[in-house]
Amino acid sequence: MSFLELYSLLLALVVGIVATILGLYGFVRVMGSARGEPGKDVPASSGVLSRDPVWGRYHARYYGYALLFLAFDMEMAFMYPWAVVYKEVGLVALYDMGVFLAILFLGLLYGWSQGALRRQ
Amino acid sequence: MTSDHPINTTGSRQRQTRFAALQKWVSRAFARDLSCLIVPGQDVALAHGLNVSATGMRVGASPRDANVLLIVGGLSEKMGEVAAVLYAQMPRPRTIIVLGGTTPSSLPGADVSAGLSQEALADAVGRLKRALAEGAFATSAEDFDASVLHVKIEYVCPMHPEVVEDEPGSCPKCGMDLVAREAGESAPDHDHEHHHDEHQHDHEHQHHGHEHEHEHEHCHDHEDQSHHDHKHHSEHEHSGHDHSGHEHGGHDHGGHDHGASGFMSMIEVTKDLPRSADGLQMDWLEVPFGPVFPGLPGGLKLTLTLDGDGVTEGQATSLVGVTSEGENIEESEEMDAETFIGYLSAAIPLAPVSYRLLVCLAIEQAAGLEDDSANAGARTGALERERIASHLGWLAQLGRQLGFAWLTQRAATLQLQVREANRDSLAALEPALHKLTIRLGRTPLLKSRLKGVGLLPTDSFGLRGPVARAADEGGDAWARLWQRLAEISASLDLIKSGGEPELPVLRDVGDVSGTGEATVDTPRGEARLSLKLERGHVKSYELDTACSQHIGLVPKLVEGQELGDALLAVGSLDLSPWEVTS
Amino acid sequence: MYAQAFFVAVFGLAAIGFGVVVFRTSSMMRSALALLFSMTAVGCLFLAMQTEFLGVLQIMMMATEMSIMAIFMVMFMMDPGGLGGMDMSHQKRFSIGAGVSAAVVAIAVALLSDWGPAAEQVVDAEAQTRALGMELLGRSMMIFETAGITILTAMIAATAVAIPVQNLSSKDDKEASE
Amino acid sequence: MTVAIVLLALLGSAWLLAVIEGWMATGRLSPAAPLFRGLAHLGRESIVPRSPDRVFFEAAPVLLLVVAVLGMAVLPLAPDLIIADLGTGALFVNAALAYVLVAVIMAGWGPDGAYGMIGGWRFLGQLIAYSMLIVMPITAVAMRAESLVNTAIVGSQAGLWNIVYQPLGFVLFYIAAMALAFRAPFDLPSAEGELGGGVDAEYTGVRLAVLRLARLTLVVTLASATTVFYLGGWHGPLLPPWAWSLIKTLAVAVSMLLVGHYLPRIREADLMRWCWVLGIPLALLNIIIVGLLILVVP
Repeated sequence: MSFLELYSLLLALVVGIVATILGLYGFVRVMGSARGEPGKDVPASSGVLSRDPVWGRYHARYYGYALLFLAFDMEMAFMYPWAVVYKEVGLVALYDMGVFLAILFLGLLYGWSQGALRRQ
Repeated sequence: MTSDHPINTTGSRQRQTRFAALQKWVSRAFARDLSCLIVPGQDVALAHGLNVSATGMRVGASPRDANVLLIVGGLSEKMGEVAAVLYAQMPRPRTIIVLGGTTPSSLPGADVSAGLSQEALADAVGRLKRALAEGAFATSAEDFDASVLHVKIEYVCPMHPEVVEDEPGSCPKCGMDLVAREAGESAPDHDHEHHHDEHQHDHEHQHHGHEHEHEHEHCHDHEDQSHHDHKHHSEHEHSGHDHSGHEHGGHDHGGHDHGASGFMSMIEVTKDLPRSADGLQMDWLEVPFGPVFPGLPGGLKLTLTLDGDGVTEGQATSLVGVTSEGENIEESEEMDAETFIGYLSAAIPLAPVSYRLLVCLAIEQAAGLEDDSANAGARTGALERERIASHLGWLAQLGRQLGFAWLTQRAATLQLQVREANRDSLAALEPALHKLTIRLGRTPLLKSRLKGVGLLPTDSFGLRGPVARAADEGGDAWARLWQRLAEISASLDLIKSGGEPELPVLRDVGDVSGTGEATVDTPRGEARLSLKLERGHVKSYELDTACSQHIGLVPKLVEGQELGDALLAVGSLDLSPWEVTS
Repeated sequence: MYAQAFFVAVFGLAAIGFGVVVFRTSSMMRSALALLFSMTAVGCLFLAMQTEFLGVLQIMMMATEMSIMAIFMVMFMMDPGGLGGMDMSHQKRFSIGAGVSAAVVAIAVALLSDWGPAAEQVVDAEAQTRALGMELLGRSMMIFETAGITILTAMIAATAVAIPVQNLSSKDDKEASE
Repeated sequence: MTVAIVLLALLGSAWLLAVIEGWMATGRLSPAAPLFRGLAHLGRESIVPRSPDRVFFEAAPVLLLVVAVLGMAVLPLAPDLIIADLGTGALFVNAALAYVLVAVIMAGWGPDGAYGMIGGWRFLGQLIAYSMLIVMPITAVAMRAESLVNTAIVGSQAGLWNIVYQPLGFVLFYIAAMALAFRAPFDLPSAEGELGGGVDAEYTGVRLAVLRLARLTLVVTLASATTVFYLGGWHGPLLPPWAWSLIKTLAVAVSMLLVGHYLPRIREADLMRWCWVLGIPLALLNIIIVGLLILVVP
């Protein structure tokens, strides 16, 4: 199978799953829909009816990690092609990636020393 | 005993004609897949000796995940309202089982009601299954409604909080569309609001960076707004904005074009807000945890103000507390000694034996009876047995909070066995309890989860019981765990050397008068009761419990903690909301 | 061939469509995730053009990076849920002008460049990845290492800007006591 | 045909996991219970919270199921029993599973409830912790196989499974996979005791059925990935290849479920700190060790 056919197969799989689920929803709907009753549609919060919206500015305490993570994630773009040819290229590849990872590790150490690796 | 109503559960389906065969199968599936939400809580069900999972029901975490509302014992009015909210949020078909009480007026009639025992529960579940398999798709069901579910809709301007209209429209000040908001009676209790002001006050002291103007705004705002408006901080943002922002076109995102230079400045907009430890200002959110929450004892309502997943302030209230004082009781009801014992021990389902003993001792002292050495062993035995059961109940609760399913199951099984065990069977259980302790010591992650969490401030006072005894050993959740485990084995030793545990029975006191005072070291700490007896009737009493003291520690314990740590800190106190006197 | 062109068009339009949603919604979350799915569509576009490694990498990295962007938007933008229906755009005339001129330039470049003859045969994905690896370790090694330095700079800059200067010793004490 | 077999295997494994889950919760091994539960979910009301982000709320369970199945689609059960043997299969698994995060955030944000929203953002933090521990060990696997093709990765383990060749990588990947599946002890986003169900909390009826199926499928997919990357995939004596794949996958999946039963939930702060301060250096060390092994041992 050519690769384009594989991609179409995966796409068909996605469409198939979504269609199955929608079919299931439709079937359930034919059997009857939810009754609209007071209080039912308020998000459950352990017996207290709290209707106030919660969509506010959320304080994520891990933003120090998040910033370092962005950089590490970027590095993966290079890691995979490197890994595939590593055995073929040999020692040069190890040096090369060694330097690259050492540079990244330096960044990690800097972040650590500055207190980025903790709950803010 | 039997159901007075047809299964009122159901009726989410209008079309009965189609798919009748499938509906039959689905109805059978309903009967095979019962998931219950226990009101007031799983801890109470266990303390009553109910083994819910033995009946084949799962225990749901939230009303969404449940189809049986299992009410254990009588409910206070507040808890009745809570039950109504939970019931309203359950997806149909939904059912109600009431064990050993009457159905709260806020709920529709129970589908099945039965006594408060394991056999009755099993029988009730059996009946419920049959009813569900037959009548799950009945069309006769009516919409459920309760006063607690109703709110008034009002329309406010997002920019001008003072603009509140009854009908939709646009703001007279800026022309923006008004946003619908529900004003009114959502929270069932009003107690905490007084504290709330104090807390905000505290808060202002911590943040010296605030300008004076801000403080003024804050108070003003708070009075103006509905007390239930939990997002007061964000409102605040707007009012602060309103105050200074009109000159700066950049602040107004009301749909105007700001021109090329009008960047909005977050620094400007948020400068008056309270800051977190890292100097960022976010919207704070007031979130209720409890009264019916898997991670906390049933009936305890913990309200946390969250800044992200960090707690900035919080406090606990009890919806089921016992009254601490009784004056001139006999005017309203006849309260002879036995009735009073029954009343108090029923009011505290998590430690009924301890309070029974407490009342017995107090009345006997009031009657001037000497200490009874013949019964002392039996009474101590019963008290210590309850201590073991109660600590096991706490371990099960800890397991629920930590998602530590093995601990929950093991501790709950042991608690059910210990509850009414005699001396020999307790001795037989000793290896199992010992093994549980060893196992907990070896569980990875447990120490890192508990160590350093719920650290009590050094100047804490009013500590009692295991919490006080663990305060010397580090004063954190880890120390409390080991304190309770140590108490379990100490209690076992006491029972082995003492007498056969027997439920304390009041000795014959006759129609005496007098005052008496007694102290009992309940599983959660010393409880004191002083009462006045008049011709054999309890005229007045005053009760002082450990949990009333401990609940005051909550604000300090949760402040500045991560959400999970804060809940764990509260859980580690082993607060019994029933023993919080009001 | 036509099917390929069809899917290139579909994913291209999807990318633009999600891109439009980014600016047409007042909810920061919708905006951020619309950008995410726009990027995903670009990744699918790469797949349709048979550059598998690039496509899958795009699909993978954008999911996490855009989600992190979402949390920063929720942290720092007013009313991230879009409940007030506020218009969060500003400098409209300037940005419309910049957008239109950038689009014109991009289209002009696309139309006017000499793209050479269309590739008849594409090497399979495995060979592509391998070729990319050889390129990284050969001719483009300096680019590769420079990228490392760039990432390091970004890490240091981000940390220095975002992490508040605190009394580290007191924090350490706190951690030690835990 | 292949598609049908793989999907059936997936459904069957999810069913088995549901049975085991039920056994852990109630102590009873009831093979019919998951089926009844699913059927009952179809009959129940599926409540949509008022004024939520309806798109997010509806999309989340569907997206979760789709990505779990897509991840499985590129993992081989036998040399020719694989839906799509992509040239970048190992990377594709990563890419598909990255959308678990998107689905969870959507599920958390959608209903406009505090518990769910906190759960969703908690999972983002969790991803930041575990993600590198998925990606870096896979790199080491690809180094040995000299390929990102999943069948080639299994092929490279014919003589010696990767669990022996790079045990450090296996441990890191296994832990990270559990965190990705957000099951106990990593169930921070859907914690019952802390968030009353968190991101799962607002789903009822048929939507809950889809969500639960998706979460179980996710565990199977991750177990299958562990099998392919570390446990030698279909390799094994006597039994046919697909049987070995299935046995290993189910064993890993069940072990993931069981581990959570005996452990308390991890602290969010601990998880992030350990992953970054300990996990990432160990993952880099793993890459270097594997790199040296490849050069030294021919």
